[in-house]
Amino acid sequence: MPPKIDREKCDSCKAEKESLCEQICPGDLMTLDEDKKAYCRMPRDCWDCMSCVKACPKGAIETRIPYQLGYHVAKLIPMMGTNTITWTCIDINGKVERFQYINRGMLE
Amino acid sequence: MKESVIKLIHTDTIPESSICVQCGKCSSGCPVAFESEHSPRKVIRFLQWGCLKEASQSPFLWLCASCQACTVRCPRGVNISSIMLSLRRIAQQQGWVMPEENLSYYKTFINMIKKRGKISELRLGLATALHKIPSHPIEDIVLFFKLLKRGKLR
Amino acid sequence: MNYLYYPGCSLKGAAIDYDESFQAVASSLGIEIKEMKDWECCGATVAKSVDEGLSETLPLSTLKNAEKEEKDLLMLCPSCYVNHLQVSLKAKENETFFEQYSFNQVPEVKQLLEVLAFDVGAEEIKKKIIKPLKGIKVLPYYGCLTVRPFRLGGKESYENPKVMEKIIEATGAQPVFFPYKVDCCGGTLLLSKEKTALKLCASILKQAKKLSPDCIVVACPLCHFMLDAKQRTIERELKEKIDLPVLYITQLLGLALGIDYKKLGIQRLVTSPKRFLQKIGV
Amino acid sequence: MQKTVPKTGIFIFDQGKRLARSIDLDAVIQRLARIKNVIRCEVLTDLAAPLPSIKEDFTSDKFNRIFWVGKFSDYQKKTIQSELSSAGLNPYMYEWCDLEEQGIGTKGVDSGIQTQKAIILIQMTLARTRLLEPLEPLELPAVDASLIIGAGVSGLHTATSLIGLCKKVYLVEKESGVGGKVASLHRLYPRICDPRCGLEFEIQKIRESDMIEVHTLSRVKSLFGSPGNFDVRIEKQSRYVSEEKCNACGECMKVCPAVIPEEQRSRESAFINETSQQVLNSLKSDKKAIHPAVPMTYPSTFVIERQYCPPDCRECVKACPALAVELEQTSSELAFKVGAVIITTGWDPYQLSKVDEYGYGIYPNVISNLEMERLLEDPPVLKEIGFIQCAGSRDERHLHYCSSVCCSVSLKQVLFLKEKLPDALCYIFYQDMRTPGFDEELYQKVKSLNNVIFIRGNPSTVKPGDNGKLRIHAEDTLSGKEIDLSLDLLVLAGGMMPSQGSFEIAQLLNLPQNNFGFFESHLQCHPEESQRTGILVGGACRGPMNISQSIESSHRAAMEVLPFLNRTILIEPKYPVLDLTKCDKCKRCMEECPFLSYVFDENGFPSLDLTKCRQCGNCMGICPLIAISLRNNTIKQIAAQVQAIKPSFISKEEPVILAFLCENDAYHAAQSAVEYGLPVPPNVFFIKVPCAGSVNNALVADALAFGIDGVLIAGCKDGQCHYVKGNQLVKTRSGDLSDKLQKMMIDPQRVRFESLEIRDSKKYVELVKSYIEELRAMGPNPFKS
Repeated sequence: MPPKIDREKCDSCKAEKESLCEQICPGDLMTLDEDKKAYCRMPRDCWDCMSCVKACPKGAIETRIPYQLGYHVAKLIPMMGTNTITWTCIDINGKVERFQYINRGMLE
Repeated sequence: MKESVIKLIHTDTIPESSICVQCGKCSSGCPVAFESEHSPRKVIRFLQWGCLKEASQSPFLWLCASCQACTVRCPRGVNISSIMLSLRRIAQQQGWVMPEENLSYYKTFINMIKKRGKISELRLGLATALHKIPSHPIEDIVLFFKLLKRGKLR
Repeated sequence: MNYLYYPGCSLKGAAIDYDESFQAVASSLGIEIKEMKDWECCGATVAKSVDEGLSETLPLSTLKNAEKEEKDLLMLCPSCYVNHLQVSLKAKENETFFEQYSFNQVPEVKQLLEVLAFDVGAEEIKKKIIKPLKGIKVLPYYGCLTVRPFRLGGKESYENPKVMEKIIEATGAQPVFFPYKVDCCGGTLLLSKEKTALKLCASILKQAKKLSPDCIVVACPLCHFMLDAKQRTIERELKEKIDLPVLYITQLLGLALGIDYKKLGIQRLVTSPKRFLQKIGV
Repeated sequence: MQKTVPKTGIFIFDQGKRLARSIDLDAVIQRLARIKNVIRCEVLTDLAAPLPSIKEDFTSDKFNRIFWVGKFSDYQKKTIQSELSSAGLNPYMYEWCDLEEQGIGTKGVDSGIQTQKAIILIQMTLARTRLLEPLEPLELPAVDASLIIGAGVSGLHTATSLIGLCKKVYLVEKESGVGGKVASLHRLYPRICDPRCGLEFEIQKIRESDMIEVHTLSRVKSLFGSPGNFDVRIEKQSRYVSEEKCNACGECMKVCPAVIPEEQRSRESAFINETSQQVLNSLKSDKKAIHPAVPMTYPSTFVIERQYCPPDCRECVKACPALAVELEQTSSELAFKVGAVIITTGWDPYQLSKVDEYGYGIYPNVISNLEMERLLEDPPVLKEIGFIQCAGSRDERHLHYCSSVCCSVSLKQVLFLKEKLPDALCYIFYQDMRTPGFDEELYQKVKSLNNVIFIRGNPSTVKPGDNGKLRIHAEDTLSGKEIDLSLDLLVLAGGMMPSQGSFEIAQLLNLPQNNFGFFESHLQCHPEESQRTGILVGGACRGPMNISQSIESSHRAAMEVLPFLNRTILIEPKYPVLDLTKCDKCKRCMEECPFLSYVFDENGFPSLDLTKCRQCGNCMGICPLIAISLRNNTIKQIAAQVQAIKPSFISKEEPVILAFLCENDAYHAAQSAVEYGLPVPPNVFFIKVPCAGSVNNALVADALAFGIDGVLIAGCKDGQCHYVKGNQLVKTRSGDLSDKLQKMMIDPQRVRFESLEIRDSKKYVELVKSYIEELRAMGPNPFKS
């Protein structure tokens, strides 16, 4: 399932060079449309690595979880700190679980 | 004046009156301001004090020809012309129209639109002339026949 | 240039000559018009003074009609023009209003002078002049609502509009600079405050007389009624002879385009244009 | 690179044993002594005695950084710093932590909690201390010349004050002579003296100096480079008269057949009468195509306006005894280097023909106040004269602002007119007479004159009257009475707008202008600084002002330019550094830098122009890859500080707040809250930042991840930020984060931005208290383990 982009929020990383999601996507799937808003050009090829979600400085990208794992309400949201990453998992019943990791690599 | 401050009835234009700086440009350019003791500036001043009733009772309201000279020249951009129109409506709604004002023309006009969708100048003229004798009746009768002859009244 | 022509109450009443001369001029200038059949009064200033709702619904029906026809609206009477333009602007700017009356494309509202000067153009008019009005001094009088508050779609100045002058020059006549050209004639007050109305009109006629033009030209039926039909009454008030023929801009244009004066409704003028017609040789 | 082991000495300075009363200092010391690489850790009650031993320990390399805890007076800090730097300690190897300003010692708080909080606070700063590195200021070479654009009254004064300081000046002016608008005025108030006298005084200094190059008929064509080293290129139009040869004898003017026609002003011929004809004649200039420099005759060389020359005319060439006329001259270009630029492009009069209700351009006897200055030199006989103030100023449809000088100018004109025509009757139509300061004296003087009538009310239109007079109809708003006047002359007090040159320069240099076109600056604190470092703005190009204000402003600009003219520019080592290995070229730092300090380098990476940077850290705040750090305040240091907070120090239900406070105002509000003894709750920790805009979202995310319940970012109010818009930038960013929190099913209010002014200490305390209440209601941060 492709990432969902909040077009209001997306500022195409100022559209000068490639946007951050474009740069980070391992499958080279993200690109900008004519309104300079990011979108996933081959939704089927997206394997939900969530790199773009983590990279987006505006918090404009959200992952839709594949239906085999959960539908509708279910969400998986990362939040990046300087050397932390937190995960918020919401299951189909709206039950929330959260994890926090220290990720030393970022600041070194 | 302060005692008479009453709650403003909110309309689109009246809050604008607070930005008026009372420069008097509206009154200076108003073609009818000096026909009455109130100029548009004074009417706006009443509104700034919140004296809606005094403003609505001003004889100036019914003199205003809606020529918009005040509106387009106002340095603050106050839509004076439409404030006057709002005040006319408020005066009627609240029953503040002074007895000396003769609004028969307005009533006839509205009734005619509601009945026929259009205005007949002939009927309108006759109806108002019946309420109030014109100042030059003889000329007006001559004019009436001239217009009839020229096919201008129907 | 294809317009939906909204005549309005005056044009079918006391200003029938404006209507006639416009239709004649339009066809010879190549302005295509379709006259509206079931039109309603715009409400003038009266509806606005009594019932705000009514003052909006009246122009709305015309606008919706024009939208159906997919044409721009053409108005001759400045009062109708202002009322319609006001509502059309509201529809353009106010989204809820736009949706409330399910507009798709709000039609443009134009006044005759705007069409003549900007859509047709003075140059184009000049090419079609058959009978140039050489040596004629014409005094243009705009009145209030032609330029206020909309300045003919923002293309003109409030205080010193020049469209009529351009058209007059195109006919070969000489326009006279009239400092009182945008002052109010008092027409709207004629039936409610007659004395005031006559005073206003008198001052304009008096100033116009000082410049001794051959005729006055107007674009508003109400101004015309005041200056032309009421001229006799005003002469009485002023105790002064005025005797200035007052023509509609279309009538002047029609004469220069070589249209028969009867087709232009000139015979319907109250103040006799005889001397003026002689001067131009009609 | 060899890593130095961060060996720290911690000294808790407890003057008068104030700390010992509220916290258990022994416990603190015990806790700190256990930490690795804390070499020495002790409580001092006096500074003078232990300082030598501290110095001794440092010189014997026992520790290489010192962390001071406690409250120090400015004097004490200075003593410590000078003592230790004499021993060789780099000034950036200290850290200070004032426990009291963070709320330690507040009455009514449990001493156990206070001790715990003190330990955390010390650990926070210690984490930061470990990452300290010795820093040295940079000295960049700079040119000690400056460029002044515009040689009006402001430009001349700036120039003379700079040459007085022996700084080289290039003065560029587009007209053929210096002097600007002021030179065309007739008299100046308040002394009613001739402006040329004062200008001549400055020009004389320029004549005598060899520190200045004046380039007239010139325009700046390009300006590149950075403060301290700008490359300027100017274009010099040809003068057609040689500056070397011309001695201004005037022979050429006698033979020149071409008179420069007057500026086209359509006047309706119908309205010309005797008086108005006289008015028109007085305004006429009979300038020939070859003429002395205008407005002032410096340089003394004549100039030819070739567009007015008749074809093939060579009369002046023949007549010139010095052979100075060179009709074949062409324009030339000139390049030089300057350290800084001062813009003094001044103002233009507002086009009065736009205020068309007053018939300017139609009636010959309606004139502008500038024309009145010319008319005053030799006024025709006039009986009734009207002045309309605010013609185009303070008007929604024209200039929205008060042009600030027109009232005094009209008063001055009346005063002078009455001197020449004592019987004239003057009417002044005004909205408000604005005569600030000593101009009131002028007002009173005019008030006391006979036959000067002040009418509070704006006329609406001007109509022609009999015999070419003007008819004015107005309401005297004070009496409510109608006034009908017939005037011989009407003077419109037109307003001031930015000059055409200002717009050209703004475009050339990418200088921000305000809504009206005047150069944007922080009007209050740094009025002469534009938003581009090294480019200053002086005089009326900054806003409407009178002549003395312009002169003040230009001298101030000359003062502010001095740091750029020292041959070296000193850069404090607090500037941001970009880690190119992380940078993704997203360009956000370039976009958001309020001073356009970043440019692309040859590889497309942003590179910082150190001289333009004002070290606010907004780039550090925006960088999504946390690749930018201020050198003395790295993102790593702040992250370490955040991580050191243990939210469990207080009972589990109590929320813990981390506040990022802007050091310009919010920090002082918090600090003085403690000084005034306001009850600051113990739940809050704050970190001082150079600008609220330097707070990166990643730091906020960190704080939430470590279980801090609420993050408060406090900065300036809109429009008050010293770095233009740092507060707005962080507001948008924390708004984005709030939205994200909402998606994560966390209360978005856990991040919030608030505006605090420097004296808002009560508000700060209220804010913290109410935030604590809110957070209590939200329950603990779900990441709190």
